[in-house]
This record gives sequence, structure tokens and C-alpha cells, in this order.
Amino acid sequence: MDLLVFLYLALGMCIPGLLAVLSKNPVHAVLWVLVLIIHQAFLLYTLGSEFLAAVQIIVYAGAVLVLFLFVVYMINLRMEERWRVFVKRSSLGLLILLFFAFFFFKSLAFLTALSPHFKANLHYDLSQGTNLWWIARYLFTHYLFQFELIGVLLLVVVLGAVFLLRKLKEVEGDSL
Amino acid sequence: MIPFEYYVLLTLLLFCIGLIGVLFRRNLIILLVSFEIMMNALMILFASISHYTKDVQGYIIVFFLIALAAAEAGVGLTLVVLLYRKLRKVYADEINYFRG
Amino acid sequence: MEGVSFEVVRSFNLSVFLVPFLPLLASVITLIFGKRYLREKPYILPVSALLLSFLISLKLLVDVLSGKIYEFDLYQWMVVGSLKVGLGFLVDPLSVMMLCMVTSLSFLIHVYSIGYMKGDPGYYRFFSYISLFTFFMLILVLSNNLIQLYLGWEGVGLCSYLLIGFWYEKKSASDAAKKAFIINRIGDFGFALGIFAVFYYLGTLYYHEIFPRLPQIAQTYINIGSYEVHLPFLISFLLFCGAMGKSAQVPLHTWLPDAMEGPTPVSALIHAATMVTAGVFMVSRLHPLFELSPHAMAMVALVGLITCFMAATIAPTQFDIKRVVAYSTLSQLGYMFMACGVGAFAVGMFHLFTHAYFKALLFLGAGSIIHALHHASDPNDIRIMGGLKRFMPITFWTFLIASLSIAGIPGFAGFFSKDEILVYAYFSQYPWGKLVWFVGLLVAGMTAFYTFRIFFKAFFGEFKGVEALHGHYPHESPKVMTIPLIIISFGAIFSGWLGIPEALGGGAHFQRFLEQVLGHPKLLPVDHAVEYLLMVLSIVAGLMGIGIAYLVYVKKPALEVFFSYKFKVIYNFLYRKWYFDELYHRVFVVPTLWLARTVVNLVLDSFVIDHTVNGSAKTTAFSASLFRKLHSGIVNYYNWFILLGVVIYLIYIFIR
Amino acid sequence: MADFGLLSAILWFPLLGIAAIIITNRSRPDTIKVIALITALIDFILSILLLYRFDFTNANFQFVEKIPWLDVINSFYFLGVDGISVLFVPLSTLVTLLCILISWYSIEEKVKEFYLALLFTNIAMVGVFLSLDLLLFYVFWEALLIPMYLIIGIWGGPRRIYSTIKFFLYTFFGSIFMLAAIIYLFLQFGTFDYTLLIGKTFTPQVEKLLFLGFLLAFAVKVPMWPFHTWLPDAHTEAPTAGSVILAGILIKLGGYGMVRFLLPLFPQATLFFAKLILVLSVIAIIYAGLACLWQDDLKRLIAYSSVSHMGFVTLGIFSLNPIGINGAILQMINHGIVTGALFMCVGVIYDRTHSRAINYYGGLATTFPLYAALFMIFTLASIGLPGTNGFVGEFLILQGAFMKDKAMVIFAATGVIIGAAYMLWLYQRVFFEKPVSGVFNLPPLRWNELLSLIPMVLLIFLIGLYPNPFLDFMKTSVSKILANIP
Repeated sequence: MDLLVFLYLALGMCIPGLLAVLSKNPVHAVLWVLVLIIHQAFLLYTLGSEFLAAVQIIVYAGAVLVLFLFVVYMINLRMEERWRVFVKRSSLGLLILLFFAFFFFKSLAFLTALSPHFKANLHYDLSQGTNLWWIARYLFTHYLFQFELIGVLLLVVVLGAVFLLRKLKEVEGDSL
Repeated sequence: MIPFEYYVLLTLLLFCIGLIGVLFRRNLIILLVSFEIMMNALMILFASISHYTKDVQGYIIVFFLIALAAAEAGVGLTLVVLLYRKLRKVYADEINYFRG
Repeated sequence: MEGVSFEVVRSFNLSVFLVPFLPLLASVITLIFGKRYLREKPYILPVSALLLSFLISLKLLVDVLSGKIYEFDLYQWMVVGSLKVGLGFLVDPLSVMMLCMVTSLSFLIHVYSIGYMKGDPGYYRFFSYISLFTFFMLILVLSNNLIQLYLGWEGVGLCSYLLIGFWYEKKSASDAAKKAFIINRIGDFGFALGIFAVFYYLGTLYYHEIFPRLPQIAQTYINIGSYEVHLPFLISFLLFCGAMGKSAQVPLHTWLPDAMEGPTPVSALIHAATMVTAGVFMVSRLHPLFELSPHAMAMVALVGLITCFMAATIAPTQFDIKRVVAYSTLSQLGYMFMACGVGAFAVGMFHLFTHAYFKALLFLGAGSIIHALHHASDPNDIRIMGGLKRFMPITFWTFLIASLSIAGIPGFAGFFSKDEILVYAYFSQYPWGKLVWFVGLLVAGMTAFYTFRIFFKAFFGEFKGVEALHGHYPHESPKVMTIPLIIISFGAIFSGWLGIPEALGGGAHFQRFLEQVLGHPKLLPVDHAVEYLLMVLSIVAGLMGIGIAYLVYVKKPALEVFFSYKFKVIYNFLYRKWYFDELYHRVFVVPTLWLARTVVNLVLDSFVIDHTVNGSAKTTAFSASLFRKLHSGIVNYYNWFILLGVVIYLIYIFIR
Repeated sequence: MADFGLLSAILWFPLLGIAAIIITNRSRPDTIKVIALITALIDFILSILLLYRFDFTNANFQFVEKIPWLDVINSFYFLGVDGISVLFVPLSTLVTLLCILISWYSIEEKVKEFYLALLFTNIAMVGVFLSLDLLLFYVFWEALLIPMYLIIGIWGGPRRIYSTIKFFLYTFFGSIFMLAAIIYLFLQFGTFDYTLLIGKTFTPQVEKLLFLGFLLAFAVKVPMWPFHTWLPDAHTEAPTAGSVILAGILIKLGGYGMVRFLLPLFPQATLFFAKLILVLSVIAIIYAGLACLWQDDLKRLIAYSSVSHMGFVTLGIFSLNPIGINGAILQMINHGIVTGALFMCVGVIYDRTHSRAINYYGGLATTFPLYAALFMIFTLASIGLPGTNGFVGEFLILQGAFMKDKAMVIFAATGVIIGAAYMLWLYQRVFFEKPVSGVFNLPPLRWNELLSLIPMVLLIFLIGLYPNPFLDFMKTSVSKILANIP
């Protein structure tokens, strides 16, 4: 049963992923990624973290993708259907892709062989608290600094975006 | 119990799918979307390691990754909008302003 | 050599040498000087060379019957390291029988062609090619090693290519020629691999050295992937691929019906009597190898069985007279393989022998009809024939003999050989023997049916081709064509009498003669009562086939239309030849071309070195242009370079 | 040595012809042609003499000449032949001779320079095969580029500049690494002498690097996949003589270099990289074969088919057993003959119609029958029909490779099927069906064309039916080389 659920979720991620990457219309691409994200949220849930599943839905589906859609509509991008989808001269890229695929295939055995040797540094035990409780506990103690750093990063992004777009309005017409 | 390598395989597959977009798509928006897919692939890997080793670090990294992805999307989309305003182009291979 | 002891002559023998090389000489001279010096009579040299060859073959036959075997190398062909191959000859009962058959038929068909091809702009070319073909066929038959067999094998393929495409200005002809060659190449691909494997595991390519060494590999298994494969089976399979190509067995059979684009004498000689039977000959020649592996025998039997049945179902739906005969050839070849597959190699060869005569006769008869109708836009179409009995009496009688022979009517050649196959199959020790027998019996009936279908359609009823011939009426062919027909029809009756089975009071001399080389089939105890019963059954099947054909095509012609409408789906399925051509087109041709196109597109602008060279073509500084080109300004390319760095790093890690 | 001087005579004799051509007035092109022809003919006869006096039971170098050349760096003018190189010398001189013949009427501008360049090419080609001093080898190797560059660049087709630059950069790019490796060898052992370098040992790391250095030069020349893209361009734009030299000799240098240098000098690295090169060869065979299926240009198609055939050669060399290597050397000679002849054929038809597009033709068998017959023979030799030389080479190579690696052979042998497909398709499209308007009233074959094509036909059947004399030349030397490889 677990396996079936996993397989469904895996397919539910890979196929929309592929469709998103290959679709001509960016709106469709974003919507396919939405499907992917929702399945991934469920996958995270089956991996034991209901919190991350929720964050995934809220942040990705709720914020990031909406942002994407917003931009797509803003610059009105639906004309790509008349255009080429892929860049020219894709042979080198194809080689690289094939190499990676090959390398991953090779390293799969290596990774799984390694997995028994993983050591838990910050061990958690579900009998003492929920997953959320454990995450919160370490996030606000051990990783407090990094947590704050991420906050600052987000702030910088917001400021940067506003700054860039405002600044440019004034110098519009100049060459870059 | 689902074997660990299934998760690894899923990660690699998704990563490669993202890679296809990154390598070949011309549309900048879809380029960014592909980056998101690659990042999501990594999240699965971290979460599954966490799950299998009973270690909370992986979850925390996933949490950071989500935040990071949001930041990245923000910056990336800002730049796309910027480019569009300046050049009226969103196709990667048409924007060759920096050609040597 | 099993059983009887032969005296082996190992020194050069001129007469053996002359048999194949006379036609070669004639062919080369005709090709080079034919157009300028032999204008109207380019056939003189080939025909006389063939006659001489035939007479020498008869002499050799007498020699072999008196207990002599010739085996010698003409010269060393390739000698490298442990590989040693000569160009040599082996004349034993098996090859001398093929020799007589090939030379006699080839001679008669040469004579027939004098009339049939008269007036063709490529008259000299035709005779040159067809005697070149005879040369290669004789080389194939006389070979004493596998490489030389391969030489003859590809050589006959080449001549087949040239002759199918003889009227190369017709697109369909040149297409068919190309198709035949390439499909044969696919079979030969397996054949060549089989030869490599034989040399690798046995260290030799000479027959007389291969057979004693076979026990070395009898129990060898090798690993392919994770499977253990019985080595003799593997080698047999690879070699049999060649046989499937050349003898047009499923799945490589599609070229043979198309090969009917060639002139009719070619179809008779190459695509009925000689070349297509090379596969059977090869399997018989290498029978100790095939017998090592029951699976290989089963494969041979099964492939033969499928082909036999499939061709027999397609034949009644076709309207091109030559194609019908071609499918019947496929079916009869299936018979021969079925005989080989139950271990009755000698009987298979017997059927090969009789089949050569009656099938050649059938083809030449069809050719005679086509010759008479050659003013029509499609002279091969049986729908414009009818009532020809009146116009062409000789053709009618010879065609009747051939049809009776193929239908297995007692007294004619086909009866004896076909019946032998069924009996040996029934009594075979191999478990699939009964199945082979059953399908064989079924097909015997079908064969009679479709052969008499064209017979009745062509010779009975009213002549329907008056419009197609613009008011003319057909006429009997000239003597130079009818006399060979009459001679061959003797072959079609009496060639079977050489091997009348014991049960009918004969001595089965033919089989005994070949069994000296081919060994005795493994049989269950033969019960003569059952044997008679089997014979009666097969006669009944043949008669029933003829009867139904008579009913449908002479008595109640409406039935034909009725059946083709009633069973539309099946009819279409059969009419389109089980969709093999369409399948291959979709599965092999289209993807290959697609792949080729993709490759070319990749080639047009491949690799970073190429880009840099393009960019630097006009600049002097190579390195500067390299970096300049790298700065394409295109994000994707930057991505590639980033990832290329990763790739190089990973490779470095691996190598370290 | 009793035969002292024969090699030098073969090598430098064309200089006489060159001198004679230089002093001839350029307003007398026929005299120039005759001088070039006679020079090449005498050179060819000399090289036949070499074959005649060569002792093929002896595995060592024969006719050795060794004179100090650059004392400062211990380099010698060191010539010699053994079984591996001896057949290439007459092949080179023959190809030059036939090139002079086939260009008799087709080159009308700058006749003097053209024949000078051809004779220079001859010197450089022969020099590469004869020299046993690495520095001398390198000098001839690079010197060959110059006349080839000129031949393609001056007398070539419309896109010749692009092609020559590409050709030059590719081959030069490869040889630079070889030079580096040669210099390293000199610094390490203080000699350029090939015979002294055999049997030296290196650390595995160094050996691999040196191997790769040499390999790169040879791989570009062969050309191995993925270094092949210069070849179709160069062939397409080159004049007929240029194509014939490219196909006949130039790309053989790579294969020759592999047998001569890679195998004896770096046996360990050879074993290490053999698998890789086998894989690359198989890719070349199939990739180039597939590419042929979609070509619409006669010369380009034949150029790709050479890539495919040279894949067979490298497959044979790195099967590392006598059958494979003998087959590979023989196949190089075969390929020189067959592909050279095919290019000549294309040249013949190009001179008459000025089109290389396959679509332009059709029904030539009706209007140009003798030519069609010759082309048919070359086509059949190219697809390796038994009885022609192509079969002997391919058979030996595949048999040799089968003993090394069975899976590779299964893939490589599909190349034979593809080969039949594209060559027959080409033949069908050009020669069969109804004649198209452009191919009527073609002038018949001229004497010079017949003279250059007929020897090829004879050689095809001679090697195909009786390859033993040719194999005898190389056998002992090949076993000597293989003795080094563990």
C-alpha cells in the first residue's frame, strides 16, 4: 500500500514536471508545476513531516507560483506558440544531460550503499513530541542564527526587487 | 517500508527533468520554473534522509530551502520583469547583450 | 562421412573446377563484349557453357555414385594467424545432387530465356547476369568451408539484386531489388556472426574439421547477460538467420514476393529453384551442428511451419500470378525446413530436388502466359486471363502437370517428396513431429486449392483480356520456350520416382544416397498401416483442395465474391500479407530514418570545437575567438559551461 | 645494406620533377602535366621495386638509412620500412599518379602550382611512412598539411576557405599534443629514435598521458568520432584530386600511426584504453552510417562512409590480435582504393554536370552505362561483398574483434547492414529509374579517367580474391608488434 501511494506520488511529480518543462505556454507550465508541488506536499507528509507539507503548500502554491503567474500575465507571454521552444545547437547540452543521467544512474548504487552509514546528529524521537515540535526545537536553538539569516535574505529580496524596479523607472530610456 | 533508493531515484529523475528545462528552454520564466523543479527534487532527498535516519537536520534544511526558493523566485522574477521592460524580450537566446 | 566409406580425392581435379568456372567465363565475356560483338546472339556462350557444365556434373554424379569424393583447395584465400581459409571444392552426394539440379535447370532456363527475353535492350546483360548467378550458386554448393559458402551466398544475393532490378527504370523494380539485398543483408548479419562464433569456438572453418570438433562444444553453455545459452543453439540460431534471409522465412520473408518484379526466368531459376533453397542446403550441410541442440531443431521446424502456413493463407488472396506462385514457393520452402526440423534432412533435400522442377515449371508456364499477354498493361493479373486452354495447349498441359505435382497427386514428383516429409514428421522422435504433420497436411490441401485457383482462372472460362490486349488474342509461345517446358515437365513427373518410398515398393534410392552424408532421421518404429493411412489422408487433402477450387472458380464463380465479402476482415488481413510490410515500415524504416536525420542535424553544428572554429574562420587569433565565441551572451550556453565544469570535475574524480 | 639509398630515391625523386616544372614556362600546361605524370610514374615504379625487394620473412626494419641530421638534439635522418609501412609506400605513389591523371582536364587554372602541390604531397606522404625518427616523422606529418591546405583552398569549391581553416585547425590541434608528447619522450630518454624508444617503461600515469597525446593527433586524422566533423567539409570542398588524397592516404596516416607508435611504445596504456577506443569505433561506424542515410550530397555521403569504414579500421587495430590488426592494415589499403575510386567517380560526373546533389541525377545507368558498371563495382567493394577487397578487410577485422569483445562486434556488424542500405540507396537514386533531363548527352569516359579507374577495379578484385600476398608482407611485423603487448 505504501509503495502504491509512493508510486502514485512519484508519477504525479515526474509527469507534470516533464509537461511543465516541455510545455509551450508558460501559463500551462506554471499550472503543471502546481500539480507537482501538491503531490510533493503529500510526499513530504508521507515522509513524516506534516509541517513541511503545510509550508510547501502555503509558500509554494500560495506564494511563489502565484508570483510566477502574476509575472506571466503581466508581461503577457502567451505568444510563444509561434516560436521555437528550445535553444539552437542543443548538442552540447544534450551531451551534458546524457552525462548527468548516466552519472546519476551510476551513482544510485553508490548513494544507497552509503545510506546505512548515515549518522543522526540531531536525533528525534516521535514518542517524545511531534515532528513539528522537534523541528521547532532545533530551529530556534541550534539553527537560530541561520533562521535569522534567512529572514534577512527575504527582506533583502523584497527591498532589492522594489529598488530595482523603481530605480529603473527613473532612468528608463537610457541604454543599459 | 519503501526502500531508500526509490527516493533517490525519484530525486534524480526530477533533477534531470529540471535539467532539461534549464539546458534547453528559451523562455526565461520556464527556466526559473525548471530551477524550482530541481530544487524540489533536492528537498525530497533531504526529507527522505531525515526520515530514514531519524535526524531532524534534513527537515530543517528543507525548511530553509523553501525559504530560499521563495527568495530566488523573487529575485529571478524581478530580473525578468526588468529585462522585459528594457528589452521587450523574454527569450534567453535573444538576449545576447553581453555577447563578446 | 557416416556409414559407407568413400574414396576421398584430395588433388586438383579439372572437371570439378570447370563446372562453376565455365559459366563465369561465359558471363564475363558476354558482359564485356556482348553489346558490341554478339549483338543478336549473346546467348551462345552462356548456353553452351551451361550445357558443358551440366554434362560434367553428370560425369561427377557417376563418379560419386561409384564411391569417389572430391575435396581439395584451389588456393589459399586468407591466411592470418590461426585463421586459414582456402577457395576449394567439395563434391559429395549432397553437393553433386545440387550440382546436377542447378546446372540442368539453369541450362533449360537459359534456353527458355532466349525466347522470353528476345528484343529486350538488355539481352546480353541478362545472359551475363544469369550465368554469373549460376557461377555463384555452384560456388555456394561446392564450397568446402563456411567463408566460401558466404562468398557464394552473397554472390547469389548480388545477382538476385541485379536481376530483380533488371528493368531498373521501373521504380518498383529498383525498390524491390534494394529491399531484397538489404533484407538478405540482415540475415547475413546473423550468418556472419555465426561464422565468427564457429571460428572462435572451434578454431576452423572447414566442414571436415568442424564436424569432428563439434563434441567439444556439445555441452558448452555461455553467459549472455544473465542467461545461460547453449552454445550450439546460439551458433545454429545465428547461422539460421542467414537461412531465414536467403530462403525467405518469417520474419525475413517480405522480399520474395516483391522480387517478382524481375523477369520470369529469373523468378523461376533464382526465386524458386535454386537460390532460395540455399538456406535449406546450408542447414542440411551443417546438420550435425543443428542436431546438437533440440532447441535449434525446434526453431527450424517452427519457422518453417509458420512460413508454410502463412504463405498458404496469403496465396489465395493475391491476383498477380507470379506472386501467387511466389507465395507457394515460400510455403514449399517452409515444408523443407519442417523436414529439416524433424531431422529428416535427406527428405528435405528430396523435396528441394522435386520442388525445383515442378516450381520452375510452374513459373515458366506463368512466364509463357505473361509472354502471350505482354501487350496488356498488367500481364500478370489473373483477372484478365481465362480460357487460355484454347490458345496455348502446350502451356496448358505443362502447367497442369506442374499443378498436379505440387498438389501431391500420386504418380507425380511432388507426391512422393511431400508424402515422405509428412510420414517422417509423423514418425519423428521429436515431440513437435505431430504438429508438423498436421500443419503439413492442412497446407497440402491449401496448396492444391490455390494452385488450381490460378490454373482454373487462367485456362478455363472465357478469355477476359480482349480489351487489355486491344482486341488481339494470345498465342502459343515459340518453340524455344515450349521445348524447355516439355523437358522440365518430365522432371516434374519423374524426379520423384528416384525416391519412391519402401512402403510403395520403391527403394527410396535418392534418400539412401543422401543419407550417406546427412545421416538417418531419428524415427519411432514405423507402422506401415499407419503410413498408408497418412498417404491416403494427404491424397484426400490434395483432391479436396482441387475440388474446392473447381467448385469456387469453375462451377460457382459467385462463391468467390461471396466469401471475400463475408469474411472482409480476414480477407483484408490476408490480402495485405498479414501487414508485415506496414509493420516493418513503421518499426524499422521510419525510426532509422528519423535517427539518421537527427544525427545529421547534430552533425551540422556539433561540438564546441566546431563552434569555435566557425567563429574563428575570419579572425586570425584562434584563442581570442574561442573566448569570444564562448561569450555568446545566451544564458543557456552559460548554463552548459557551468555544468560542463561539473562534468569535467566528476570525470576527474572518476579517473583519479 | 645492399639496398642503401632506395628509400631516399623514392622519397626525393619527385624533387627532380618539381625542379623541372618550376623551370617550365607556365604557358605550356601540357608539358607540365607530362612531366608530373612521368615523375609520378617513375616514383611508382621505384616503389614497386621496393615491394619486390622487400623480404617479408624479416620482421625488422629494412633498407635502413641513418644519417645525423640535427646533431644538437640527437635527431637523425632515419628511414626504414617494415611490413606495416611497406604497402603504404606504393599506395601513396599510386594515388599521386592517379590524381595527376584524373585532374588532367579538370584543373585549368594555375596548372603549374597544382602539379607542384601534388608532387610535394607525394614527398610528404612517403616521408611520413618511411621516417623512423620521431622528429622527422613530425616534420613530414605537418609538412603534408601545407600542400593539402593549398589544394583545397585554391582549387576547391565555393566554401573552400571555411573548410580549409577547419581542416587545418582540427589537424593542427591534434598534432600539437603529439609534438608535446614527442618532446617529453626526448627530454626523458634523450633520443628521437623510434627503435630505441621501444621497450622503454614509464609510470602508468605518464604512459597514459603520452598515449593520449599521440592518440589525439591520430584520432583527428583517422578521423575517429567525435573528431570527424572536419572530414565531410574538407571532402565536399576539395577538388577531386584533393578528395582522393584525403581519402586514399591522409586519413590512413592516423591508422598507420596507431599501429606504428601507440601499440609498441605504450603497451600498457593501449590495453587500458583499448575498450574506450573500441566503443568510439563502434559509435563512429553506426553514427556515420546513419548520417549517410540522410545526405543529399554525393561527396558528403562518401565522406561519411569513410568515417564509418575507418571506424572498422580502429576497431581492428584495438582488437589487439593478429587477425584484427592484419585486417585493419589491409582495410586501410582497401579503403584507400575503394573510396579513392568513388571520389574519382564523383569527380568524373561532376566535371560533366557540375552538380554534386544526389537529387540532380537519376537514370544514369541508361545514359552512361560503362560508368554505371564501374560505379557498381566500387559500391559493391564499399559494402564489402565477398570477392571484393572490402570483404576481406571487414571480415578479418570483425573476426579479430569478435575474439576481443563479442558485444562490440554485434553493434559493429550492424554497420555493415547500414552500409549496404545507404550505398544501394545512393546507387538507386543516381543510376536507376527514368533518366532525368540533366544526364543526357554526357561525353563518354576519357582516356585519363579510364586509365585511373581501371587499375582500381583490378586491385579490388586482386585483393578480394587473393589477399594472401598482401597479408604476407605485414604478418611478421604485426606479430612482432603484438609480442610487446602482454
